[in-house]
Amino acid sequence: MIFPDAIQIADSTIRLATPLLLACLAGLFSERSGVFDIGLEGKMLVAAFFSAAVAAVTGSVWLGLGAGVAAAMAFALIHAVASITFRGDQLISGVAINFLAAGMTVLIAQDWFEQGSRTPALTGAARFAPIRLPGADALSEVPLIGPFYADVLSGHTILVYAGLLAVPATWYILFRTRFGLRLRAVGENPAAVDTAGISVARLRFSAVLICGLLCGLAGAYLATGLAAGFTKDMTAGRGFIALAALIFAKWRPWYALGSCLLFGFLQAVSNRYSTIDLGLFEIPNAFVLALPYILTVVILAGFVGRAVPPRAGGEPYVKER
Amino acid sequence: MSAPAIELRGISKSFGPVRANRDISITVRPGTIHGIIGENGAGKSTLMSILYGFYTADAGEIRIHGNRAEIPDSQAAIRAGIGMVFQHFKLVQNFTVLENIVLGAEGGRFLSTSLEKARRLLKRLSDEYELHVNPDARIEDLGVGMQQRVEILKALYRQADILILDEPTGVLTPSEADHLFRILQGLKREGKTVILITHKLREIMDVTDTVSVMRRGEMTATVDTASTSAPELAELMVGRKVLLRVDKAPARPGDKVLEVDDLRVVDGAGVERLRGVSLSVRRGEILGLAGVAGNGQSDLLEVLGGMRAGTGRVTVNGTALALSGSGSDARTRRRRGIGHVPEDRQREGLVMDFHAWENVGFGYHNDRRYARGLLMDNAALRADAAAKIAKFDIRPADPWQTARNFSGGNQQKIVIARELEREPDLLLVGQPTRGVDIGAIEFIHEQIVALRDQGKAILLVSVELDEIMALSDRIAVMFDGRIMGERLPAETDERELGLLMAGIADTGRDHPVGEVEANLAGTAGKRE
Amino acid sequence: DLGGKFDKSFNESAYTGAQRWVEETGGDYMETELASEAQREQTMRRLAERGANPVVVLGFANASTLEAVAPDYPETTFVIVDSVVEHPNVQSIMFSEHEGSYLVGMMAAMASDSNTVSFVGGMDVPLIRKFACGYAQGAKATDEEVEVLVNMTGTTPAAWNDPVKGGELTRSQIGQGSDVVFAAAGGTGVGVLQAAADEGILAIGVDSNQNYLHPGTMLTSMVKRVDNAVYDAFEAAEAGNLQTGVQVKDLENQGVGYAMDQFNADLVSDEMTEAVETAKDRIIAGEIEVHDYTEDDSCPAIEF
Amino acid sequence: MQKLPRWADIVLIPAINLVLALVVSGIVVTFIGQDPFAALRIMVNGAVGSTYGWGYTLYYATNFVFTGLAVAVAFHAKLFNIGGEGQAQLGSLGVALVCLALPWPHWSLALLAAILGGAVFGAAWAAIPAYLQAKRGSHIVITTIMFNFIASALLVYLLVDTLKAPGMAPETARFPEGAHLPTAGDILALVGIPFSRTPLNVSFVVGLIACWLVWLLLWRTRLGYEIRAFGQSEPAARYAGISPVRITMLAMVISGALAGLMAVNAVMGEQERLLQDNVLGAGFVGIAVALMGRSHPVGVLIAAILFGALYQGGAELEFETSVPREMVVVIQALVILFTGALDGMVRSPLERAFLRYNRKPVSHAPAE
Ligand SMILES: Nc1ncnc2c1ncn2[C@@H]1O[C@H](COP(=O)(O)OP(=O)(O)OP(=O)(O)O)[C@@H](O)[C@H]1O
Ligand SMILES: Nc1ncnc2c1ncn2[C@@H]1O[C@H](COP(=O)(O)OP(=O)(O)OP(=O)(O)O)[C@@H](O)[C@H]1O
Ligand SMILES: [Mg+2]
Ligand SMILES: [Mg+2]
Repeated sequence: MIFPDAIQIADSTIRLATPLLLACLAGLFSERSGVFDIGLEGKMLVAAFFSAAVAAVTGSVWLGLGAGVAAAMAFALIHAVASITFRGDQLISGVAINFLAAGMTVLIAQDWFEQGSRTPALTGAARFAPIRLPGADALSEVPLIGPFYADVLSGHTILVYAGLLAVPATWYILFRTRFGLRLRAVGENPAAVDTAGISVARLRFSAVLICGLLCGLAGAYLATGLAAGFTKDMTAGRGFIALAALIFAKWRPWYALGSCLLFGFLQAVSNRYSTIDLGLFEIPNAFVLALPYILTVVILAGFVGRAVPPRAGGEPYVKER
Repeated sequence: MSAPAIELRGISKSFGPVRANRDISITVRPGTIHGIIGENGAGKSTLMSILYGFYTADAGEIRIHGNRAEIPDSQAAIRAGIGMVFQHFKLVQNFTVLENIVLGAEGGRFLSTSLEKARRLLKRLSDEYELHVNPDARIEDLGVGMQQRVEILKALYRQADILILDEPTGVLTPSEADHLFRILQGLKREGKTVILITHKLREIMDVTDTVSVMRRGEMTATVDTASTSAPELAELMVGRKVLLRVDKAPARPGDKVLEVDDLRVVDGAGVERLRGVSLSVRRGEILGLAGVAGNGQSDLLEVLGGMRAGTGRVTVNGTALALSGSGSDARTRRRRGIGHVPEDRQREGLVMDFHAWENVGFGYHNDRRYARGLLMDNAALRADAAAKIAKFDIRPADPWQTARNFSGGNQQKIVIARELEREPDLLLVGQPTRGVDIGAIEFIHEQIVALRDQGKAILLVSVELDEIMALSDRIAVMFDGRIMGERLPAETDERELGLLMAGIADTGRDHPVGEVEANLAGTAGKRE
Repeated sequence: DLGGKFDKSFNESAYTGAQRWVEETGGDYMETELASEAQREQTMRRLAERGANPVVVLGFANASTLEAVAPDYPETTFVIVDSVVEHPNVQSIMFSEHEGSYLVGMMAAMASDSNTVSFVGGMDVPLIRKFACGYAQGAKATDEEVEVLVNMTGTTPAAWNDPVKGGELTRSQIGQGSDVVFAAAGGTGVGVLQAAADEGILAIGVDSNQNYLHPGTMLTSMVKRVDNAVYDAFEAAEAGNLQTGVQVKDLENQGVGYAMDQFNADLVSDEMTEAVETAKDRIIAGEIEVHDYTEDDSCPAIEF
Repeated sequence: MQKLPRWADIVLIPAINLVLALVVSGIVVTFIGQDPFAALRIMVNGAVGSTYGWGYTLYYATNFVFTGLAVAVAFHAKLFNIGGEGQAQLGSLGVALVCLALPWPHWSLALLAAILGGAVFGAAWAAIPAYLQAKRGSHIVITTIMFNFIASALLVYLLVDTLKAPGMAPETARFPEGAHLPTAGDILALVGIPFSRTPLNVSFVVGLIACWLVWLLLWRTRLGYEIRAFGQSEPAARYAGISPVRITMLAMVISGALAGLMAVNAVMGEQERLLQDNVLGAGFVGIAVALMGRSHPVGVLIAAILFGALYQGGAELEFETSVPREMVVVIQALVILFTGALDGMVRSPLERAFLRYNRKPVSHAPAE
């Protein structure tokens, strides 16, 4: 691969990895607290819609962001109530949330904007603008590092940097604070937390709400950072890929960064090359497009082995049968 | 006299249809060790969990040092100076000792400062009470004895003044238990109050000042230990006179049925659970396998029962068993005449949501007598179930009840009925009477002995030394995946078995306790 | 067709035509959007049974269904856009997209400084390859050396509706040197045009005139007058003289073309206009033969 | 001692859940400015108000019976098969290949062969995630979702490159005359009952038979016994010599085969050619159907008819009003949410109520 291509793919990788990363960290909080979440997709989708809709109406991307985050957190709350308060099946609740998001976004979009399932295109202050990092122009002449800094790292919207910063932040919260200790404990053995006098439900609710918040950022980035408006089903399976990345990352923040970059890279490659020539035969376009999905399966089957999820994950906490 | 440390008045608690505690009142004097005894399911743990705020009572009131206390959650109990070591430890397995101890009592938002403070305090505490543990060890790498110390340290770290221990000795060797009791005496000297739950009468007689007896959810009596006796307590516990011996004729061992040679098992985490076990069982003989839980007995039963793979050589009636790959499954084992009463009936022995009649065929559902062409002959299975229910006096006598709806003892009877009725050449039995009341224990013991007298070979695993001593014709002791030694019941005693269980093979000498503990600390034994 | 009524492109164009007819004549029409493949038949039958006449169905994907449905409603006239259904009561409207695409391909090649132009398609189907093939031929005809990058968004109907991916594909093409991009991708195209505007390269819209979307970066639009076709069909039906059989809308009868308006006037040089107009005349005259991909599923200018 | 009487568990609770879901849906309809009662009337009328409505309702229901049974069988083995969509896609391929392979002399022969084709292809597509779960521990929920995407790519690839009929659309040629299934209209006309022209066809009968066979499988065969035991407790299954690998594989293969059979109805019975999306999300609806039907074949049948009505009514609603089709998706989501995830919200108060009424003194274990 020649150098400009590499730079270009790296740049695209970061853009595509960001929604995955935010969603993956969202899942990390929730699942570390023992609440499995296959509803990442749905939460991203509502966030994408509400951020685009409010940004379109008010002309302010920040108001849009707020609305998107609020919507994702509202959906997170449904999941929390179903799976924590009423001890429902977490997988089923997640599936329901995905459907609910898919239906509601279109319904409301049609009701508000009457443009099919679309919001009006966002322009100007209703979108996140790229940020040129300081010194990018000066450095761009330096060989190797220069283009990397100027073209790959610099020039993304603020949410990309927020996503990258969320990694160390998550690590710090999880492993260096009281809240993190309790959060990890409640995902491993809720009874231990309960007998220590801490409310299991409160902890899990906060974890699930943090998950909603991060999903909100991910969805808003899709609609107001990457694209300029909402379209039906625009998350296109990213929530599920994020989930696979989370498993691949063994529920650890830094690994999550690595695995999301990998998946972003796969998507970038599949965008960049419409067919891939392997010498012996050529991978046809349909399969290059499906490459991220195929590799997800390969990675889950081949490299992760039996990733050990948080021990109490998926099980509602019941102390009195 | 000062106000009672604890006073419970009229406590009641139901779990759905089960009334675990009924109108219980009890008074505990400060600075004493107060014992609570009762059969399994009598409601002891429930009562203590209410005191600790883990459950909330349906009715009743709690007074601490004379003041009425509301204990809606464990935080309130901790504030009131109560600490509890649960029967099933509440530790986070992949956290370090230190992390477990500070959990919920961190004292600050950021961990590093809390952990440092805790480390210093922990050192002081462990020196003071001889509770030495490595603060940076992970719980999953510690033996159960060590885990229990962590639980005690947790309570002391929270400055508990009343300490509740729920069946602390069930998983300890006799010498570990002795060490625990010395610690409790130390706490008592400091003026702390201790509530000790156990169903071992000897422990009650040795260490408590007063004792309360529970039966079927009710408090039957509270007496000064000095003024009572073990038989009297036993009678209070079960409500009638109990036979503490099993009547059995001397064994007449025949040919070897089971021969195990150099059996090894490695678990999923790569830890070697069996490190070269060799033993044999003859027909007409019960071999009892003693040991502290987690030393490999369970793994041995699982390999022999076809539930997990191992390496080595095992023969039954002279022909070798496949230990891994095809033909090593439980179904093939059954065809080879091996019956298996598993250690955990609810997890393994029964499908809890199946009807009793479905469970009666569990594991034998491929039998030709339950088949009708391609389909299963449910009618035949139901008829068989009805017969077994009658013969083993399983109550309620309703084959349509789901297994979940039988009491523990009756669930066990279903399993026993199923496995014993097949008249297997070799019967593997794990913890046959765990959680079963004394009446049912007698019945189950009789059935096992009767099977032996038919000339079958029986391998019995139990953590209850009393049960091993009473039933076995030969006793082998396991420690850390190995057989430490074999003894005849008549030629040994609990003290010697206890040393073997602690990993001390040379029982001729008296060992300083410190060395025993050093050994135990290395045990990878776990408790679920 | 799948892709939604407001895709700013194909479907929206038809809708505009219908609306224009309503406004001008005060007539009324029924419309419905398809959610999935399998509803095609149900919907067509319902419209026919409700007495709608004519029933206009949009998109090649309906052809096979219409073949089955049309015989059952001899009294109703059907109009299908983008496909041929041979039946006495069906009018089939075909557009010569390859010709229009050829022209915008020429413009792209002339406007390009980097000698690289690109194409983003929606779902990878023959119709879209027809667009791409015409575009590539036009570009190559202008300059043999021009490189034409082609990407399809996907292989499912979702590919008509994925602006995020459209934008990403465009950026990827820009990375490879492209400075003019032609989007024939339904709703996905919105993302393509947006990315082009963001990155400051030229873009070409499709079906409807999309020049107004991003004034200053929209080189032109390859228009396909679906609106006219729908309008004509409604009007002819009203007058009772709707012709059945195949109608080809091409450069000659202005069924396809390129859009010029105030939004792109500054971007298109006279030289360009001249070259394109000449080519247009020669195509109409049959002097230039633009190859139609769907004729033999192959393209002389590019490989798929 | 049962906490709830059986009828409450299988009738009362699902009914309450359903009502709750409909009430919330009504609120949504009101919210987007429509009259919920008018909407309900249109939907009910459209779904069951005419033979036309019934035909479509039962046609959709047939799809959902298959996908619902597929999810239900997997549920019994505690496997959450979200891959019904992809398995049905592959089933379509199998059905299409069979139908196009020969100039079938009679539909009955073609039907039998197509059943085989659909089942085998669907089963094969489920077998891979099953194998990965059983042997490699890859989470089946994620792999089956990925396989949905991959199935769609595979089908498009074939339709664009290999199987495409001449013409613009990525679809195969129409199936030969001999592979056309008789519709309800055709059959009922023989006995003189008029029935609207709808795609309801003999596959409905195949669906009913499938219900019966699944019931037989689960409660009358050794395999069913093993599947249920494994689903209840894996350690118990191992204790009884039931191989987790074998049951995981078999349960998923059966599940995939059932999902694949959906194509007999949709592809052979209705579309009569292979399209790129034949499944219409029925794979996902199957989840809701299995949940509502408590994973019992009879329950699945009833729930499938309910969802069929919902679909047909929804189509009608979209036609008559400006409520978009996605309303159906919302209702479906709410049904899943209330019957599946928020079940406890209804159940525990009910249990407490029943307990209060039945509070006889509890004999605390049988006496000695
Ligand atoms: N969380 C729970 N939910 C439902 N029932 C429970 C629960 N905990 C205990 N029970 C029931 O309450 C009764 C009393 O149980 P408890 O654990 O208090 O007994 P125990 O005296 O501690 O017995 P053991 O000696 O076995 O520990 C039993 O019938 C038990 O089945
Ligand atoms: N989880 C449960 N669900 C429903 N009913 C239960 C449950 N647990 C216990 N029961 C009912 O409560 C009664 C008491 O059960 P428990 O296990 O406490 O009996 P027990 O006194 O310990 O008897 P045993 O000595 O035979 O174990 C049983 O008869 C059983 O029907
Ligand atoms: Mg207890
Ligand atoms: Mg009991």
